[in-house]
Amino acid sequence: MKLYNVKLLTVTCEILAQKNVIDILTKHDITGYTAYEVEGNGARGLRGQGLKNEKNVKVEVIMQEEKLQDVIEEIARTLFTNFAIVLYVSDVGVLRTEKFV
Amino acid sequence: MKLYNVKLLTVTCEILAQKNVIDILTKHDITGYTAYEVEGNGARGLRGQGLKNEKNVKVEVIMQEEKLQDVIEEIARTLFTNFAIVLYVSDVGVLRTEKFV
Amino acid sequence: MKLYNVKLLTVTCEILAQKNVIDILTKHDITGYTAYEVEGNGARGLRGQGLKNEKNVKVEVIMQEEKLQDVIEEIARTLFTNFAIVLYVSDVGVLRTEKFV
Amino acid sequence: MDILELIQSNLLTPIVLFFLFGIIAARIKSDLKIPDAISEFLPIYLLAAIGLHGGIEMRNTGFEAMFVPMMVAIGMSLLFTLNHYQILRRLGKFNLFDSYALASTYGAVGAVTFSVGLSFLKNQGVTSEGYLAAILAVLEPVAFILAIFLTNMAVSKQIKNKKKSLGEIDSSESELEMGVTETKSNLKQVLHESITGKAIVILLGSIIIGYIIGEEGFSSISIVFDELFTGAIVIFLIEMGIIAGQRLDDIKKVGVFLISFSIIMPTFNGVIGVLVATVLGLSLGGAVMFGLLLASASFIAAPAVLRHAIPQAKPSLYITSALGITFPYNIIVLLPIMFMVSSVVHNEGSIDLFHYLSEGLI
Amino acid sequence: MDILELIQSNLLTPIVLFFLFGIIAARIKSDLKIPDAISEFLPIYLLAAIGLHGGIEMRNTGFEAMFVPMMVAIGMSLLFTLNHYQILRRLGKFNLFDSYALASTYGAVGAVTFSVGLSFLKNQGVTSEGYLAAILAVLEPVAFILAIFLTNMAVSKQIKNKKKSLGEIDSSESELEMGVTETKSNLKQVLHESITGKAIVILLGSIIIGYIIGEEGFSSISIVFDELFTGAIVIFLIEMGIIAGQRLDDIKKVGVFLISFSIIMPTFNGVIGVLVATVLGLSLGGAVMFGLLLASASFIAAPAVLRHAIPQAKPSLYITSALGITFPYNIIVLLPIMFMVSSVVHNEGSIDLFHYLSEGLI
Amino acid sequence: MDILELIQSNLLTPIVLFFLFGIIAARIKSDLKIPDAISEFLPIYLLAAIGLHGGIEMRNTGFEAMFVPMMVAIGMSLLFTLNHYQILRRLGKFNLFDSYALASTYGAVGAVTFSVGLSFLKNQGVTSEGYLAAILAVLEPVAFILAIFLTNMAVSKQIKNKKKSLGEIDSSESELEMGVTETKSNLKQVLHESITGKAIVILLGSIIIGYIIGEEGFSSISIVFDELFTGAIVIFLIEMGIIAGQRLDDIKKVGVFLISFSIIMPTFNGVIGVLVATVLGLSLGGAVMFGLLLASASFIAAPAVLRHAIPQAKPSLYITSALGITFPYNIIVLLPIMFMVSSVVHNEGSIDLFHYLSEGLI
Ligand SMILES: Nc1ncnc2c1ncn2[C@@H]1O[C@H](COP(=O)(O)O)[C@@H](O)[C@H]1O
Ligand SMILES: Nc1ncnc2c1ncn2[C@@H]1O[C@H](COP(=O)(O)O)[C@@H](O)[C@H]1O
Ligand SMILES: Nc1ncnc2c1ncn2[C@@H]1O[C@H](COP(=O)(O)O)[C@@H](O)[C@H]1O
Ligand code: NA
Ligand code: NA
Ligand code: NA
Repeated sequence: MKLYNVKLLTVTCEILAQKNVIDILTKHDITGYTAYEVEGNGARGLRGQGLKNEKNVKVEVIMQEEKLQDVIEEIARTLFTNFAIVLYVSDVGVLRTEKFV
Repeated sequence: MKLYNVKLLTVTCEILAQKNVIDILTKHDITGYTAYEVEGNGARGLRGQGLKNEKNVKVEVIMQEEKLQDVIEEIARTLFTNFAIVLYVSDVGVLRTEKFV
Repeated sequence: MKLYNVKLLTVTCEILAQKNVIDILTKHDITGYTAYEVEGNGARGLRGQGLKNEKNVKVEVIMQEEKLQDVIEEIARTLFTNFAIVLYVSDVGVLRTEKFV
Repeated sequence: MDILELIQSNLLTPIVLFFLFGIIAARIKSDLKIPDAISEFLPIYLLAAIGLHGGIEMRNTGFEAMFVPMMVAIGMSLLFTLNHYQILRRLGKFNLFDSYALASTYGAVGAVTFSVGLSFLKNQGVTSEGYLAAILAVLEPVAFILAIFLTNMAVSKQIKNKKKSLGEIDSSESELEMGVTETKSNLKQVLHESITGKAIVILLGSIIIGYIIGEEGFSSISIVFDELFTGAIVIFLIEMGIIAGQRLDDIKKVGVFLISFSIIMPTFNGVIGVLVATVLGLSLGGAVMFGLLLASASFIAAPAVLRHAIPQAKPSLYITSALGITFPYNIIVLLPIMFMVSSVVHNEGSIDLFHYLSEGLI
Repeated sequence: MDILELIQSNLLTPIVLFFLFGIIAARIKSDLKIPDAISEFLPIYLLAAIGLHGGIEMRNTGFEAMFVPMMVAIGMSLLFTLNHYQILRRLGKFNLFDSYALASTYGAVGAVTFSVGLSFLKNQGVTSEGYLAAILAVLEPVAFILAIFLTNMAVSKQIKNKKKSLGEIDSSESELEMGVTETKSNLKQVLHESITGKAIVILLGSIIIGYIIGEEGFSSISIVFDELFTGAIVIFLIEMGIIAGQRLDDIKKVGVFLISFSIIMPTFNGVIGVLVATVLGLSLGGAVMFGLLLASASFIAAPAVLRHAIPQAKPSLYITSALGITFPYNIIVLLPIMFMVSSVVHNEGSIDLFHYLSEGLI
Repeated sequence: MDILELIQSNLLTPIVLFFLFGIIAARIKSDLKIPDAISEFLPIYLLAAIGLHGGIEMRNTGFEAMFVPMMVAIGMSLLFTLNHYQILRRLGKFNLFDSYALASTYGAVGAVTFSVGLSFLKNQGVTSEGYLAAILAVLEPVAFILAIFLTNMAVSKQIKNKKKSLGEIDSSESELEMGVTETKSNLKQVLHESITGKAIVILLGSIIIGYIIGEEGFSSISIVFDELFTGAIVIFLIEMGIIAGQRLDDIKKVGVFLISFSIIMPTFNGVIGVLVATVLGLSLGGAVMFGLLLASASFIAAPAVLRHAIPQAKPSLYITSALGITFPYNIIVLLPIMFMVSSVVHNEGSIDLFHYLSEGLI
């Protein structure tokens, strides 16, 4: 079966920024995503112990390359300054491109 | 240390399909995998709130390229129609290929 | 926005080896990482049911290619023999390389 | 107290109010949520408590009395499942898979509904036969097994017919055989899953343990497994309310037919259940619980079984109707109705029943 | 009993001891931790218990008595928030965002502190007015809404000034308008989030349910929602102690000014609160709880609201000071102080107050 | 009541029955599971309850009486650990690492076993000395520290021998020194981990808090930390049963020698413990608990300590034997045996002991 090249965007950020990330996706007509709680360490210190609001979340989005630039640009512009956040992009192959706009 | 190229298959699906996915792996003599609960949104709507059975799971499998086609073919054929499921493949490097059949 | 190539190291290991992995990272001046509990199956059998200490954890580290070899060499040397552990490396693109030493 | 008063007084109990509260919390999109670990633990706890209680009762009363009601319950559950199927398939025009899935969801029983019923009776100062917990356990898989068996029969038949009409093509044949084999292993797997499913296992286990330890052995744990019971239901029903509330939007999608089915069918099954139980000699409270068993629909066990057994059926249909419509209806409206019916038939004999019923109900 | 004795006897209660124990466990880097699911569930449980209790009380006493104290509390919360802002911005030289975030964190209320207060009173054999739970619910969002409103006003003004000084550049203009629009939607969203936030929803819901069911309806769940209350606080405070202990290192970073603010401000607000409540006619215990509402800072709700509303503010400042300094100070030292003050003004009238106070405090 | 009757009556308590139930649930591959958060919380809760109880007792009785039994317990724990090692290494032919790991697993203590023991005594209407909780806390790390120390000594010696036999090669030398240094830091780290491990921390903390608050301070939380105790053990033992059941297959792999060791060794250690405790003047129940401390093996703390300290040892060996064999044996069979022995030596003096024992045991 043929695998089609698409992009996987992964955003690791503080849990209270999850809504912001998903709002940005929605704005770009991307509805599919997968999310889960994680803990971690970074420039804003150890996160994930203690209060729920102080945890991190990973949001993963499979999307077409076309939309990628706009989405990461908006995330970078609106969230990088004030939130604990890390973002990376990788190449993946999928079977049904029509599922990922 | 040399890194050998293998494939990482990631299946995100409803939790009740996890058994089916792992059964398919077992059938192809693949025993190693990693799994964890996630939530998400897709064609079958928001998943992960509410009852445990309505959550998603991610199953990740490192495997040799040879087996990949058969495995994804069987997953696609038996599970794509009736289950909330997404599958993607990426390239990764490992140290001990003998661990991943 | 330009994406810079860096490496993503993923270590899946028994939860009691997490400290060892992070100590190795710290030793190589890498402080950023993301971690979360998972379950799985491998050479050391099914892990993740039962007692907390018998679970697995995934540790993900974005880092520059230069440090990668030293880090995986030390993990392999000190942990491969005695612990349930799997490690793989993939290529990802990030916006801010300065965050990942 | 007439039926409306009884419904009203039931409406104002903590259990029902916190359930409604959960629905409202979900509707105003609050982030209120009982953490998963708690809401996964509570049904296990409730079933253990029900089982222990039932087992202790059975030790006092013996379990010979249980067999006739149990057999009747199994028979009625099978009959009702078949009846549901006919109604859903013929009148509701649902496809074969959805029809069987829904039929068995309503033929099966709801353990949470059962817990609420026990609390309701406690509140009314009425007891019920302990062996009903055993009937709850036995009834769990019955409807599923029937539905799965019939679905697989129907699928096999379809495949055979297709095969005939296409002529005997070799490659197709092997595929067909594979299909039938899969079906068989399917049923076997589902049987195993039903019987080893956590609900049945904890329920049966606790019944047996309750039977062994009796009142005396229970005393050291009665504070946890008896006194905390109602409070635990309240906490669980907050979460059930939230989940039901999140599903309210989906109710539009299930259609008017299924909505009506989700209200009329339990009423019918439940009232018949109360009457039959009365004839069998169960007590006032016992008849209510017997009726509730038949009226209730399964919404925790159903998806676990049906997603594997009939994956073609849409879970949004059976979960939404069972949890979003039937469960609230059962605990708020039908429980008092059945209590009223049972009171009537227990006090006045069955002669005036239908006369009285029509008065009480309308 | 003089104030030091009271502080000492308060120090030796299970609640305070287990909190201190949590701090020590964190300091010696123990891996002790109450699992997340439990520590997320406990505040919901505590608020439900507080609400039910308050609602039942209000059913007994009516709620007319509530309005004046509630209005006064709202007014004081707003006034105090403005006061905090001036102090933080002018004396503390914090930037606009941190000033407003901190101002509202201390203007808002802490539900956990409230729970501990109720237990403290129980321990002293003193009751308080049930409607204080309702004031707790209403007070939750007030300070945040004010701070967010003022922050947005200030940001708009800054932007307008910038715009003026730069002349009317087109591209910049559209950006500005976007900024203002975002700000508005921001406020709207925060309003919604505040009001549908889980704390308020469960608290208000439980008050209403408590009001409806009364003592009688409560009896079946009183073991869970009343008798387990203090034990549940103890377990929750172990975790709060651990989290506070993990933050002790950060205290150095918040600076001497904020440390002093985190102790002096609650003392001032709290004592004023006790006095005002006494004038308003609240009971000895009621005045303490009223003071505690004003003295307490929010550390569970605050981050959830402020990270969205004023993302530019540093959470390390407001969480650390509220949880790491003010909370321990409030439950260990200020609570007994306010109790002493309230005892004095309730027994001896307000004439000797300041004389007595100065004796008692110093 | 003779010993078989006592075993039988112990077998029919809720704690043991639910443990067996958990084993069965796992064997029939049920998906029953107590959610992680609950089963991680319960040991913390149990230890807090044990500690509080012990601390309160010690306040009543003073803690001078504690020192001799504690010193004796430490001494016996060390002696037994050495003894285990000799048996495992010489007779069992296990390698050095597995021998030390197993030796210390059985030299250490099991807090869950201790909880069950307390419940068992309660059931028999017998009390035990409060300071045994303190001995439990102190005994936790003792065996581990010894085993780790000895392992590291042995490894160093091996390395030195190797070095000698190879001659002094420079590169190899630095590696060796590194090895020794690592070993030292290893021991230091393990010491820290042992002492700050959650079990010891919560246990010691609760003992101290119990000592401070006494009966009176405890009353407000006694419903949570006393009355719920047995019910909480029951819930925890369901999960322990499930985990033990999942490990039953592994028992074949551990071999006949280790299976016998897992039964004979605790019996020997436990009975000696009862006798020594009796000589030291402990009460009937206290002697049973003292014996249980020495008989029990650690299965929650052990992996956490040993995976870091002796990573070369196979956890499948020490977890399987401690949890899968010794724990069930201890709570089902050995506890009644030790109770019988203690009853005998407390009532009849030690003269008839061996005669009586041989009658009772065979
Ligand atoms: N180098 C890294 N590799 C993997 N995850 C990281 C890395 N740096 C940061 N993170 C994750 O991103 C979160 C936010 O990072 P930061 O904004 O740097 O505090 C951290 O809490 C980690 O979960
Ligand atoms: N575009 C996407 N990116 C990442 N995950 C997705 C995407 N679409 C779907 N998923 C995940 O796959 C699950 C099943 O998808 P679906 O079958 O489309 O409902 C969803 O619940 C998500 O967790
Ligand atoms: N082929 C695989 N693909 C993905 N994860 C694996 C694979 N093999 C092992 N793992 C994970 O790595 C852990 C340790 O593996 P092992 O050391 O082989 O027991 C397992 O428990 C799994 O979570
Ligand atoms: Na039914
Ligand atoms: Na305040
Ligand atoms: Na021992």
